Amino acid sequence: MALTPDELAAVVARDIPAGSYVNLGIGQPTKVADHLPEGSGVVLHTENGMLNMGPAAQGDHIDPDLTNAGKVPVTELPGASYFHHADSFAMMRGGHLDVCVLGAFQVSATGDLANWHTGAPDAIPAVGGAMDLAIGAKQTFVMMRLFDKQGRAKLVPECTYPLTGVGCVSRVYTDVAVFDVGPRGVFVRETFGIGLDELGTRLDMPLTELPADDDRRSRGRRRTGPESVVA
Amino acid sequence: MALTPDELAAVVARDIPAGSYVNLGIGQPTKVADHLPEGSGVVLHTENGMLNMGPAAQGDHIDPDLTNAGKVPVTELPGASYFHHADSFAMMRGGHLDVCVLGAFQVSATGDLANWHTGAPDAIPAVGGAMDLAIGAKQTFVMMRLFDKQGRAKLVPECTYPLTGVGCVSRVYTDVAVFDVGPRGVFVRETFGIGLDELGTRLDMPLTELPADDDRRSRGRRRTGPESVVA
Amino acid sequence: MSRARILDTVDEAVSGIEDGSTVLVGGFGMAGMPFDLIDGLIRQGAKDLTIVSNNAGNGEVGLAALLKAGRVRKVICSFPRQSDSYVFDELYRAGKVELEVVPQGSLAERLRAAGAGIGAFFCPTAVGTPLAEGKETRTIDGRDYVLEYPIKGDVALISAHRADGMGNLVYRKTARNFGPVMATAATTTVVQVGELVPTGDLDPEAVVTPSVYVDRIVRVEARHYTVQGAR
Amino acid sequence: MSRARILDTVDEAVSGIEDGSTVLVGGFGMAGMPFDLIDGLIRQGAKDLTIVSNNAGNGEVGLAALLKAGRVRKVICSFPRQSDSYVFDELYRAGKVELEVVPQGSLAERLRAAGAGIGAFFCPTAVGTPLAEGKETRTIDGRDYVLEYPIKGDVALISAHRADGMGNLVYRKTARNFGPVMATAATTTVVQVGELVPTGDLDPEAVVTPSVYVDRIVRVEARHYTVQGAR
Repeated sequence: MALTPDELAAVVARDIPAGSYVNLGIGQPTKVADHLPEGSGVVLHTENGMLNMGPAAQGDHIDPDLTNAGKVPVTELPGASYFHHADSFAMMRGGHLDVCVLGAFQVSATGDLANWHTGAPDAIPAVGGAMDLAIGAKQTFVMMRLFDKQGRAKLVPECTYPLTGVGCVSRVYTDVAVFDVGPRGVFVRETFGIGLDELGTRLDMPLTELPADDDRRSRGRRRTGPESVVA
Repeated sequence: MALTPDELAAVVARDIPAGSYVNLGIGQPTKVADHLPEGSGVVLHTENGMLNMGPAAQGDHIDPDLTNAGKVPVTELPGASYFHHADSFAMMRGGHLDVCVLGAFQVSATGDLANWHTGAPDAIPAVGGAMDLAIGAKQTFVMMRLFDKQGRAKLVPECTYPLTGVGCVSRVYTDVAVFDVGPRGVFVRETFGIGLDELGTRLDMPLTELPADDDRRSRGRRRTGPESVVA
Repeated sequence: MSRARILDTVDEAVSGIEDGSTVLVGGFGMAGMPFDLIDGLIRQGAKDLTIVSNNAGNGEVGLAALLKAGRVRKVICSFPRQSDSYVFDELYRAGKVELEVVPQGSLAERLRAAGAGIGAFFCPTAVGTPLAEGKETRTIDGRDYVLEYPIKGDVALISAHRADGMGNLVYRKTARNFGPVMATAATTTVVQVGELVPTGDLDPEAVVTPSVYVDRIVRVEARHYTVQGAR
Repeated sequence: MSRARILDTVDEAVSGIEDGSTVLVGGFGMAGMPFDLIDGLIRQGAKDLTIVSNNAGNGEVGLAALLKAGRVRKVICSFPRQSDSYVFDELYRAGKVELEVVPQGSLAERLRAAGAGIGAFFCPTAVGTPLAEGKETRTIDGRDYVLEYPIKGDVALISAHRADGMGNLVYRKTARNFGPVMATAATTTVVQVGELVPTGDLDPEAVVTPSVYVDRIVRVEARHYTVQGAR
């Protein structure tokens, strides 16, 4: 069975090593926070100037001076810190965050990301922090449905939408499969209710199944941070 | 009569506009602080990370964590702030300080500064913050004796010592005269016990006396800061 | 750059802003937006402005009101398109306002560079994307970069939590965002604060914007808004 | 980069530093010098080190002791020559240690660039001086700049005033100096602190080094020295 968005968020959360510093993009990726295990010690970064952000604020706890990157009121956890925008993006661009989880319109087999612009001629261009986030963290994960409403694959040999970053994505979490992408090609880490053959047919690219003992199962391409807690 | 070092410091202090942000170099320039008038509102920057530095610390007030750029224990005035080294030199390099007062081995007619290295082959090179300070402030003042112990002029057509900065000095305060230097040549602002003719003879360069009503008497070449309080 | 002046009214604080100025406007969405200064700028009447800010206004307050008043020639921002940015959207689609989209981190770093005296910098963000088109690129140590130039302002309008009598500033939570870098990047920095405290009452270790960067201060009553929908 | 670990002993804190490492050492003269970590490094035995620090040691403690122990191949600093830097002076004159002199502000900015993911930057400091020889230069908007590259460390050894359980740091007065930028510029940042407080006890608005930059922490008893004579 294909995963629901919540189930997918849980799969991503499972793969985030304990103690990681993580930026969760706007939209779907925000859900990952709800599935991080108690005591995981994962520290959330919001690029508008904060580390150790807590859950969304409710009721009387809403403070207009404390929001996340989506301008949603949030809370502060003990051990939080605030910093200005240049320092916040220096933290990101300098490679100090372990994982960034982003949504995507398309990801290419080599890890190119397209998630800021559909290229529609009447769209008002708006990039926000997407390009900084795409290339900044030690690992960039993408969370998306594998096929769009028309059934077209969003994991593609080459992106047709304008790029957000080149070769920046290391792993793609989708409702039907998890992939490692990069210069060596596309590896299937796990599937949800779909066979490798069917996947291969529907995706226009060569796929390799990762053997169960492959160290890529637990370590990402650019990981240099804390050890993974997943087997 | 030629000025004593203290008298010279008083002349420099007189020319620093009220409310200025000022960096005083190590050695002679440090004395300028003692001659700033009460209530001048001049704020001293020390490049090791502080604004509104107070006088040298004495006795029980000595704190090893609070020193000036010469590593001398100093004090903190109300309204002080601390910042790290990159921020401190950004403040300097970005042109936010009004005046920097430095010592010199040589200054050229066009405002080149040599104050970090005599070029002696056995000298251990050491620049500290000299090059950053030379080019950073809105105005760089030099304080020095006009002639060295051998009687050679230190205000020269062209520096023979290795440079600290190019065209960075706007005014030179010496024991016998005050000069404006720069692309338009050398102007004599005032003299102390020496005639313009004798100055002209001893300095190997053309000199122009600044007329009393010349606006360069109160405004420096690069001044864009607070209005001068000197007539 | 000069000694900060504390003014009684918003109108005094924004006086003298000239037509054609580049105005840096703090805030991330509504958090840290200097609403009172923008309202003052609308009354003041300067037109043909270039506005540098993270967003391009929400609803009909703040930047949106300035846009609606027809004073803005060009917007430089990272994310103009928000759920409630209809004022900008209409002007843009009607060809009545120019737009330069800059990745959020590059925007912050270009402002910092302006304040820190950096002439240009090689930045990894946006490499290989449409936002790098026409920009100089270079490979350094095996990584690709684009050359980014400083963004300087004639005026910065920012909001801070608290100022002391000298102009030292502290902010509140994620309302800090662009304020500290914009304060360094403008010729004249104007700050609206919620509270004025006597000089000496701010902890020198916790000052975020040192007084040297602040030119004008005005105290205003707090006005807060929240917004949802986009970064 | 990873979750900070609080260690019981200095020897654990400096374990694993490899021969040939580049070690960033905080401090400006004696203020902020991590004496205990340097003593630990001497015991630990790593040799052939490149040391990046503002100075090159005072008397026979701290960096001077490390130099005296013969562990240093090269020093990158702004001001090696001080009234009591005789250990360095002798090694240098005997050709036993290499020296790269960097202007103090360029040193700080190159460290910041390493931490902020900047590939290189055009800096106005040192233009036209011997320290710019061989460096790429460029005129931007009528001003001359030299191109400066990041300085990355394998390890940073710094001293802070107080840490919380997550690794957030605050400093004390001008002992802050290079600590915050060095913490961002090294693969592994090791901090000695005078005090450990529970997570949540530091004011999030006043944290200077956010926890993401800190890898190892050890509490030590305060040792203070003062020095006079040079920047």
